Amino acid sequence: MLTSLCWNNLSGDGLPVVTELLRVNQLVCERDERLLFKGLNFTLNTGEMLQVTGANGSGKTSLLRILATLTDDYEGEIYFAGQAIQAVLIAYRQQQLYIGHAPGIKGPLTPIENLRWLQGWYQSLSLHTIENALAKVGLHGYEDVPCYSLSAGQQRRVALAQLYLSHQALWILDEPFTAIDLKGVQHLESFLAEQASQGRSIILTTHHQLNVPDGLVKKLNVADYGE
Amino acid sequence: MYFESWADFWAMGKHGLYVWSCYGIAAVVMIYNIWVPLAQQKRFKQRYLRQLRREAQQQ
Amino acid sequence: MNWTWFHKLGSPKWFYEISSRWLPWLVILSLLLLVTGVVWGLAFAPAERFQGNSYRIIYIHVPAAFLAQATYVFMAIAGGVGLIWRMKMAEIAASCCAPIGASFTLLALLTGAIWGKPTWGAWWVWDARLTSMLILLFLYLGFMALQAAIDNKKTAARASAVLALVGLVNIPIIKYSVDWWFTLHQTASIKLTEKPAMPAEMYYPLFICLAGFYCFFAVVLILRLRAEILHREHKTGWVKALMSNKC
Amino acid sequence: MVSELNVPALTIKPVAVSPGGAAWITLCRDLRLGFRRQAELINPPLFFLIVVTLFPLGISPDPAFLAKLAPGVIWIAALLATLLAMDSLFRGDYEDGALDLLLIVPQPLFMHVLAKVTAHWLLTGLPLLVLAPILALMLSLPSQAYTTLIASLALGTPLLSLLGAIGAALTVGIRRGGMLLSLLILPLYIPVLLLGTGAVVAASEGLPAAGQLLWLAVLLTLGLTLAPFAIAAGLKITASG
Repeated sequence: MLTSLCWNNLSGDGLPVVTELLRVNQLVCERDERLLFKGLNFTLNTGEMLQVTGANGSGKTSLLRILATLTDDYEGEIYFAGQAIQAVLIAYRQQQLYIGHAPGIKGPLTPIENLRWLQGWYQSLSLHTIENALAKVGLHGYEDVPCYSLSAGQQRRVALAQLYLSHQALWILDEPFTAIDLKGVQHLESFLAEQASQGRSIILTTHHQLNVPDGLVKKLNVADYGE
Repeated sequence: MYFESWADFWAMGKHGLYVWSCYGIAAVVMIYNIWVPLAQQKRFKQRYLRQLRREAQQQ
Repeated sequence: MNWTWFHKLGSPKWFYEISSRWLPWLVILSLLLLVTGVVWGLAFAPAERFQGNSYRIIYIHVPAAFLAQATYVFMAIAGGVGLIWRMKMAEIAASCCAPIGASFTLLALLTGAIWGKPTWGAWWVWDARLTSMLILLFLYLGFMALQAAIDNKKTAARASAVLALVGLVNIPIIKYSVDWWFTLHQTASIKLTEKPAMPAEMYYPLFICLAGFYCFFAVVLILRLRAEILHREHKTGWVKALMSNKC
Repeated sequence: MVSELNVPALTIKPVAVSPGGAAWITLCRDLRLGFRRQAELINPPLFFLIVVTLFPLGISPDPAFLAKLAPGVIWIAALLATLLAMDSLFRGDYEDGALDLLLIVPQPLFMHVLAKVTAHWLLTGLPLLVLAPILALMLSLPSQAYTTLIASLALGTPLLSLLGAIGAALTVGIRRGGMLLSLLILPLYIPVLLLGTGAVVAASEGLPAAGQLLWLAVLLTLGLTLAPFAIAAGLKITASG
């Protein structure tokens, strides 16, 4: 159901093969008459991690919201696999997973119900796959507990459990490590590195130093493109 | 002129109060509509001049 | 079809220059039309058989009512253009229209009510036209309230544009349902003085007043747009240049 | 198949659920969410009941007088109950970030918005329908008008929810947007109120009420087709604000 999408080289089974996933050039973003950044360019290939850094309020979240097509209040072009993003918006949205500051976890619902909704429009999930994804984020035994009785860290882990379920090619994670304990952070970092090596591209914002094989990570400081 | 005398004109045949109050309100609304943008522009110019003067002092 | 004039229309600088040339002529024209229309209507038009001289309020009430509705339609279209083509000028025009439209709706309401006293004997009568005018006033107030409630100027303009378009779709529905409701509950006293057929010499001043009101609207809108442009574009070079040589 | 950049190429598998399926998921989630918060479910019908009982106390318990008043009172109470419940439609999702996720799903937003409004109507509009005959009894509405009352509410309350959702989408980003929501949306409720009360008044006088009901059905279909676009536009504008 890839609408209006022609790829450069097709793999054996007719599925598109892509190396350069995302290209952004001359991106300009203004927030309430305050220029956040202008002339921002970067390209993101498959199997790469992009760490977006910058002081608070320098526009990191705005950049991620633009990349997640949450807002079209910007100038500049964004290309997904060589196509202008507006032309292939549906295909792009199928291939992106966005976890924002507020993870979108509903208190009264249990983790399973939350995940069934969060991943519901990408794929139909069997109970088993959800349960072992929750186990991987260390929430074994909390499957049927309503989320308002979980701690903030646990609620964020429920959102991060989507990473173990998702087939999307591009992950956009806004401060994924907040409220996660040290062991959880290391576990998540190794998982992200392993996924990146298998060809997934990840854009994330975090303040601490990622200990990941450095060949994988590209850094982008938003403040460099500011006023 | 439809009315014989000025007095007749003001009285408007016992409807004078209604007619003139309407025209009075109309005049007030029109003048208000003209006055607001002009006042806005004047206020903005003063603010801009002060800003200019402040910048001039800083240099 | 080259769209250059359309995009030129969108640039505030171009609009400011053009308006400073056209404004004086427009002011003279609207003054001329208004004075002739009012004087003709008040002093020279014949009195009406049933209502006597109180019908002369029509020369204010009807143009104000027409203008109120026309301004809402203009506002919704300007908002729509601003929303779809992201044109800054259209957004500014829509936000400047609202107060003008609201003031004319209020004028139409007040003059309608005052006119009702001698003809229907009560200050406020739930007449179909007056009721629709009252609802139009609520639509304007809703538009302005939404515009004021959202801090980010761009979002405020786009959100209120959506509201104006929704309101535009609803105006005919409101008008017909109020008319239908009014004919259902029509009291005897109002039926008697349905719109009287007006002889020609009463119509001429009405058209002149109407034209005068439209020109007046154009003048006031341009004045507001100029003030708003200077306010929003004060960072740009041309405003700075304009300001420094003006004072 | 590694390309010259020796970067592992990724085969992109198209993956998405059909719009109908996704809308069904949102509908089920909202219904489950609603039933989990039992306490909030009772508010609209309770408000509806209390407002209607105020009128006989405030004006006069005389049945003949109340019968004339009943259609208007019931309809205005239903309108206010829907308006009060409207603020919770998007606010919960807006605060915990679920609204942002809803805006970037591959399926058209039209379906999700329709699913959310339907779920909200089932939770707040339907109870008013169930409660209306009891209140008609209290206000001594003539018995031949009951079916028309139910029919007019059945057609009217979804329309009220759709129109209210437009206001909710526009004001969800504003902190105390509840009061502003009613100012924006009440003018749009007036035709629905006129037609609804008109139908019930005609029925209670024994006149045929089919005309008003058909007009309500016309407005409902208009609402069902056009309102979700306005709601989706409002949500997108709020998110990009």
